[in-house]
Amino acid sequence: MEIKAIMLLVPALIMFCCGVYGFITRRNMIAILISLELMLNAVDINFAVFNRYLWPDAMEGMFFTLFAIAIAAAETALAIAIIINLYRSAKNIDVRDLNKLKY
Amino acid sequence: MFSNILIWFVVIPLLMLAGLALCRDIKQIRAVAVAGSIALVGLSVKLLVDYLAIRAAGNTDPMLFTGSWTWFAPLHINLAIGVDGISVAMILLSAIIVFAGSFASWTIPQPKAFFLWLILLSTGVFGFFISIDLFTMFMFYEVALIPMYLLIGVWGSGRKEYSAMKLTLMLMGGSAFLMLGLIGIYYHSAPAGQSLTWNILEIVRNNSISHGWQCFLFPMTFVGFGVLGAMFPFHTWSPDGHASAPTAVSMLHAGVLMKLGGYGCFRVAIYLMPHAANELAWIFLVLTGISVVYGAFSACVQTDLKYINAYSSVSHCGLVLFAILMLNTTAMTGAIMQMLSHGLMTALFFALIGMIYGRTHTRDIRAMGGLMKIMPYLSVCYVIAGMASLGLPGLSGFVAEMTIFVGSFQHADVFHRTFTIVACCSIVITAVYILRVVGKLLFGPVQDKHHLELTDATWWERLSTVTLILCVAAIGCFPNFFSNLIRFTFSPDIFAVLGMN
Amino acid sequence: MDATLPILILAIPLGMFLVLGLAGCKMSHKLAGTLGCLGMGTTLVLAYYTAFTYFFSGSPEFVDAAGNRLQALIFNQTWLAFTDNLVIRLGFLLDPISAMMLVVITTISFMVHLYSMGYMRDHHGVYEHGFQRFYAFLSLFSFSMLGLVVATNIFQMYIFWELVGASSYLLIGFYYVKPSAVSASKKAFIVTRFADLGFLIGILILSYYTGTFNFTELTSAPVEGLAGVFQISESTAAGVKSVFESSATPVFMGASVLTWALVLIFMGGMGKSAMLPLHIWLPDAMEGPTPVSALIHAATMVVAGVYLVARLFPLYLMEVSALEFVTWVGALTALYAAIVACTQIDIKRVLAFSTISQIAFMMVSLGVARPEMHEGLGYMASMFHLFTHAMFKALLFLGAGALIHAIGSNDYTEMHGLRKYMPITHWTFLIGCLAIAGIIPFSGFFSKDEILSSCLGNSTVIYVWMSLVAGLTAFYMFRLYYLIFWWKEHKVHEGHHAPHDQPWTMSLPLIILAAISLVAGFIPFGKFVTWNGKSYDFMAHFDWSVAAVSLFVAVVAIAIATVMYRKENPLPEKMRAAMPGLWKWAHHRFYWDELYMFITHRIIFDGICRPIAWFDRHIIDGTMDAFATITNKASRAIKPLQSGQVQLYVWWYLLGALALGGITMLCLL
Amino acid sequence: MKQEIGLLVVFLLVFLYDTFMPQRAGKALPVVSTVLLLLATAAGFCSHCLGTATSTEAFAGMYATSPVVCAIKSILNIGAVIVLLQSISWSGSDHMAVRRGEFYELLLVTLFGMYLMISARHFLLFVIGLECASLPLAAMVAFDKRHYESHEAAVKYILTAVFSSAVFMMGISFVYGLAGSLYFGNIYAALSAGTHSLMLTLAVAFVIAGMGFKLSLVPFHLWTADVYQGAPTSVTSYLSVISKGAAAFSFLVILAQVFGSLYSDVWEWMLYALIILTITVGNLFAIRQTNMKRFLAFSSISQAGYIMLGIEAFNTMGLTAMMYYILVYIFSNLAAFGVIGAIERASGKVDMTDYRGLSKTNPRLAFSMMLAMFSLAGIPPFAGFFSKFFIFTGAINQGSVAIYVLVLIALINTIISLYYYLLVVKAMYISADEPVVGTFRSSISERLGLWITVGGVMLLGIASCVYTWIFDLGEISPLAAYFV
Repeated sequence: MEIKAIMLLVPALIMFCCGVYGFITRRNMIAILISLELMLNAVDINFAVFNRYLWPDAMEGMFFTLFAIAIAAAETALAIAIIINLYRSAKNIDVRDLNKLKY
Repeated sequence: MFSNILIWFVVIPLLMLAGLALCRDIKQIRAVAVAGSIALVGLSVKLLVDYLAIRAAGNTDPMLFTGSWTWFAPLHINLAIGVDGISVAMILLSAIIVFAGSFASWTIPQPKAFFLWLILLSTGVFGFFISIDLFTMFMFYEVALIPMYLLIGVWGSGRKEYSAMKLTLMLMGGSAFLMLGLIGIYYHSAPAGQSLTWNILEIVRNNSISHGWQCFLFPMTFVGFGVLGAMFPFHTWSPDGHASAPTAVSMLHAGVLMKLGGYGCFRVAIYLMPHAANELAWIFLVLTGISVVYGAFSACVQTDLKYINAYSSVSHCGLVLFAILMLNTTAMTGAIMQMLSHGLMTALFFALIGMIYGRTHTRDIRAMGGLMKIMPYLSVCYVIAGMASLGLPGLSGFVAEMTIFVGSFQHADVFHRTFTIVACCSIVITAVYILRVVGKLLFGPVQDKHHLELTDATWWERLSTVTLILCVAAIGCFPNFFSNLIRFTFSPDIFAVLGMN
Repeated sequence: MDATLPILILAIPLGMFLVLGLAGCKMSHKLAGTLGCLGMGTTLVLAYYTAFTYFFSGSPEFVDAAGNRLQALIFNQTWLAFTDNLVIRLGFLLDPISAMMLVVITTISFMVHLYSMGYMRDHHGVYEHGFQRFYAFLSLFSFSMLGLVVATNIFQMYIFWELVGASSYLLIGFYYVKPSAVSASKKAFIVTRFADLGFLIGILILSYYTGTFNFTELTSAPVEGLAGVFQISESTAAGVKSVFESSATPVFMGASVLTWALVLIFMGGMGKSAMLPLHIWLPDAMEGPTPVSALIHAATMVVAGVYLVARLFPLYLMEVSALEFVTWVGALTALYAAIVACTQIDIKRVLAFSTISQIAFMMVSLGVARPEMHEGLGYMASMFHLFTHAMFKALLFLGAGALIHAIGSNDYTEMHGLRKYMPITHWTFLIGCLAIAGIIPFSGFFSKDEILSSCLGNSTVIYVWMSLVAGLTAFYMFRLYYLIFWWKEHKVHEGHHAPHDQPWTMSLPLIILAAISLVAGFIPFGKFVTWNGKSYDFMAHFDWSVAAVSLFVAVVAIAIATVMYRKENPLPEKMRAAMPGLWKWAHHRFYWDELYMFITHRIIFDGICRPIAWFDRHIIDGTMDAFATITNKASRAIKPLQSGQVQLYVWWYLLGALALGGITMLCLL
Repeated sequence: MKQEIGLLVVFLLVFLYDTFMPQRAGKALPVVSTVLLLLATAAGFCSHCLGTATSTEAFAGMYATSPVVCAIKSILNIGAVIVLLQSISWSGSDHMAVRRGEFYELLLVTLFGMYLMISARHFLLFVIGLECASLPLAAMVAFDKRHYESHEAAVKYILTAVFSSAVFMMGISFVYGLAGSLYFGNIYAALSAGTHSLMLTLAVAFVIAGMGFKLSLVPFHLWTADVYQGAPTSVTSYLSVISKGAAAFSFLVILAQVFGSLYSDVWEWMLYALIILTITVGNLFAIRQTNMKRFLAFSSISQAGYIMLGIEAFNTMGLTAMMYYILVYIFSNLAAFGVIGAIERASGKVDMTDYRGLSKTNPRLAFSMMLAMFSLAGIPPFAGFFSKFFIFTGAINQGSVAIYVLVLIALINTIISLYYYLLVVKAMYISADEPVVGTFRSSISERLGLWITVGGVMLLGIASCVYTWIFDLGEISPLAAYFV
């Protein structure tokens, strides 16, 4: 069976949506970080697929994916650090308790 | 640049600002304020004399003393200045009121800051009157507005915070429309392919604002300036603002600042967009016609002296705009005369109210009475101001109103006639509320025994009021001088576009 | 004629006003009074000289070869130019009526100046507070009134018209501590202001169509060869009428525009001359010092309305309907005021209503005057009556002033039987009463008789009507006379001085005026004052039958008054009881004041002003405040957007991005 | 390229100084870094004056610079120097001792990221710049370890920022799929040739959302207020002016260079809606705020809406007006933050109610604050008036009726904004209550910073040479070739 671009793009989109859904519904910040990772990876898949199927002449998409992965890692590391900091200060990583700053 | 006399009208206030900043005690502050305002009066008299001399020599340019210095070259913004008879009259008026105002605030608390803002305000006013570049005009216009907020907020009385905010926001609301209108004018100021300009004279010369755009931009600018001119229904800042403002600020505001509105309506809205003015005048005639009687009727039942005067200003300033919209030489001359007259007599009124308030600590006419016996000087001045306001011949109100009525009556159609007659009715209503106040406040038995110990005017108060009364009487007794000064402006080519006289 | 003297006639009173007004408080009372009298005396001399020159010099600028009196513009200075044609000028127009008025005004004014020297101080000789101010105002009034009568154009007249109104306001309110005086002065000013609105609109209409304010261009034609000299000309007036008729809208609401203009101008006259229904201010104006009432509210200012109509008489002739309006307003007012005068108890009010009634006579007289009938006798009669009335009414008022000064009250019930105590006042007052009642040979007889003659020539109804009013006049004047000087013996209260005649400064004017009232009837007025300047002998138009009838009516009325009031008796009470309704209405002046009170307070103040003020505060200002409130409300309403929940933030973010894309997509589709 | 190198040199010097100098010398680090950055800024200006700021390319066209770009970077530099100057006292305090260096290093890195964003002509470089500019900021927001708010703000920032960059990159992936390249120029060419598919619309929306996040355009702004409030004041001021300014320029670059051909069809109307929303919602929220930092956050949101007017106009005049606006905005906002920072440091108060009677106790600070407020509100003769006037003039230059309506809405919003700016003035000058903050003397660096910003506020408008200089720069390159 030939694998068409759409067969990869739709799962990527679903993944992205799952990420969004996770971000919006999960309360634990770590879970939220995982959701974010899902979204970023969906983007990576997109790039790879577009490069492979639509524009195979150059490798721009692939390179972009590589960089995106690196950036995602940096983001996660930073986010984890901040969350840990928060945990030290508030003893809690429930995102819905982050409501001191509002209105 | 400094050889042009007009520049000095901005430079002197700026020097005063610098001088004030260096002052240490109240004596120095007074000295600076008095010296500066005398210099301004002297300068404006010199301007008047020079202007008349040049005109007498047969110069028929629309503007004299013109000068233009590039400022923001990419946007064609210049510091363009020039005056005609109207501006000269307005400058003279402003100088006199600044002078009187300085004396009226002789004993103000925190004098340094007060005078700083006051002079900044007058910088804006003078700058506005000498500008013929729309951008600088607008800039000075706003410079004149914002000090009001602090002047009222800090030195005011009563609900000063509310009033100051309301006044500022409503006036700025007007200037929001104005800004759009001015930018719109700029983009239609020259035929396609030529470089755009903000200069009023060039815009008139180019005459390139199409009819459709005029009909859009005219209401924008007219309403924008009209708010400051207390046009119904955008006048409600005026009663509250005046009621809360300190004496000199009320004087300057009613005496000069509100004139910016009328002047702008004429100089920008009508001068640049005569076709639209002709077509849309009726809308604003209805509004201003209403405000003439409406303000007067409202004044009849007020009990706060300043409210009475503020509503009276609504009525009188309504007459200014009303006359401007009549679009003929006589009525417009009357409008400018009315501006002069209203400026002087309202300043006088507010000065007196401030002085009375400073003594009795109330402005409620029900709580006062028989002041004529207690402070005869102030009371007599009040009667004179009242008589000027209700249009007694020999004082300024009469000549202005009559010029307006005669001019307005030159329109033969029923619409204009009706509104002219409605406006005429204001002379009766004005008499009602003026005499009501005079009767309650000055005549009759003394209401409050404590008032018996009050003193009459001090020398600086006398100086302030006498100056204004003399000017009111000068206009009232020799109107033709002022009328000719103003009228020349209208004769050449403004109405040529409309085929009017 | 050289312009110096006429200018001085105006300048001296004005100068006096300024001097006394500005420096008065620094002067002694006596000096101020003396200055005022001197100033007015000089003016009097100058005015007499001017009038004398006008009438008797025979100079070609004043009278032409045929003996017609001309109008001379002594000077005419531009004051304010509205347009090239519409120019307000301040000038000096000398013609029969203005010369006559100069005499009247300066005479009465001087008498009043003199009289006030005595009147404005109490029995101990202490001057009243504000004595200097009083003289300043008197000078201002004299200036204004003189300026009014010599006006060369209708706008100059309007200017001085306003000025006399203002000086009248100031003088009525002279006792400013008294609330009644304050409200009376206010009322006087506002009512006349309202009338002036009509005047102003009338001027605007007239000037719009004719393109001029000048009387000389409206009513007269220039005399050839003499600059500034004019002759009353019917053809000029006819030209004015044709201008109106050829305009785009010659008719407005059923009447010609010219009629409208004239009626509106007459409205100004109605206000100043206290014609029904704008008469209500005059009785109240008696709150002012009595000399003021004599000068302003009897002799000079209140006849300004008559003078105005006389001034524009040629134009009124063009529109007979306007003249008829004048006639009927006058007739109604005359009767009304006469009836009311019969029931008042304040002597000054009786005199005030009598003044209204007499001015109404003048109005009627003008209204019935027609050139084709007795050569326009009514016009001359009106001016004649104006002259004589000024004298005898001033006399009566000054007499009343003397009484009031002596008794300290306006109420005749506190007087009674004063004839023995105050003989000079008594005799001069009697002369005044006889004059106004129209008894031969006193001046009122002649002038009133001519009015009645011209009424008869016009319409019998008016004639009968006015004769009745003349009878009433005699009745109420003698009622007043008897009640003051007779009725019963005067009771001198313990501890009070017996009333006595006043010092010479007060008596002298009484005597002089009484003398004039005695002889003024013999002045051949037709020689001097006629509507078109053609002099005639009025005896030629004198109708002995009319004279006999009017004399009869007057005598009968006096007789009735004598029977009723000479001695204390119950007859007046019976009369009153016989017609309680009429008496009550008349006593309350037919409730005009209450009606006006209702209109001004209930309708204008409560019905218009207050709602407008409320509307302004709550609706207009409320709208402006509502913008602020709405903004605040909106601000609070969207507060939950910033909930502090990151997940919701992201939700909004996503929604925003999708909506942005989605809506654009839809638009592109 | 020179500016980037210069910045890197500064970064390295600071880094080395921080690493190898003894603890005592660490005290001088703030001054050292400020001076170094000042030198770099001066060098940038010198290159302008000498005419060496030319158009160059690097990395196979992924990077490009031009005089206009150099000018923009210089403008950002000036702002950054002032921020550093104002932060000297704060970072000099003891609790900062161990982390002082990190603050400056992070800040310089974000500035470098912004340079890349502005100069990028390829999405890869752009994303690197974007992340470079936003991730360290999260660390900076969390800098105030003693305060819980700082952590909360940082969490909110990092989570939303990552989410936003995910959406942004999703948008880029769509664009890549459609155009086949990540070079701006190539994408432009591909897009103007083809028809506008629905996917493209969504891609544009996602890209705008991503940039809107940086610029805090409504509805992508929700993080702004919380982060501004929670972050240390110096970071807030940096976020509100430099970060925003850089985002605005790079946004313009993307819209012009990538989606330029879609202007009238697609993003003109998106931006139109966003501007109205941004200005209005920002204003509406600002009315109710009492915390000064939060208040200025909403104020800066609505200011961003005005900045967008320059992009919406999409012409040379709009560009120059925008540059000028941002310059003035930097000065005005930093003046305000300078006062807030000084007062916070001296008394720990950041609430508007604490500013009551400030004019009596600290008249100069109050005066500076008032001028800043007036300038932000657009009151002449302060610079804000000119920048506002010019941005409206630039917008209307576009000429359509819709833009008139937009400007009118913006103008009406200026009234609301005037209201809340005046509230601050009212608190300081009019309130009759007893002053809360006592008289104190602010440090030299704070005063210097205020002198500079207040001077700028007063002179930038009246001295027309500034605007003229910017305009002349803009004139160099016609619209289609911005920044090339």
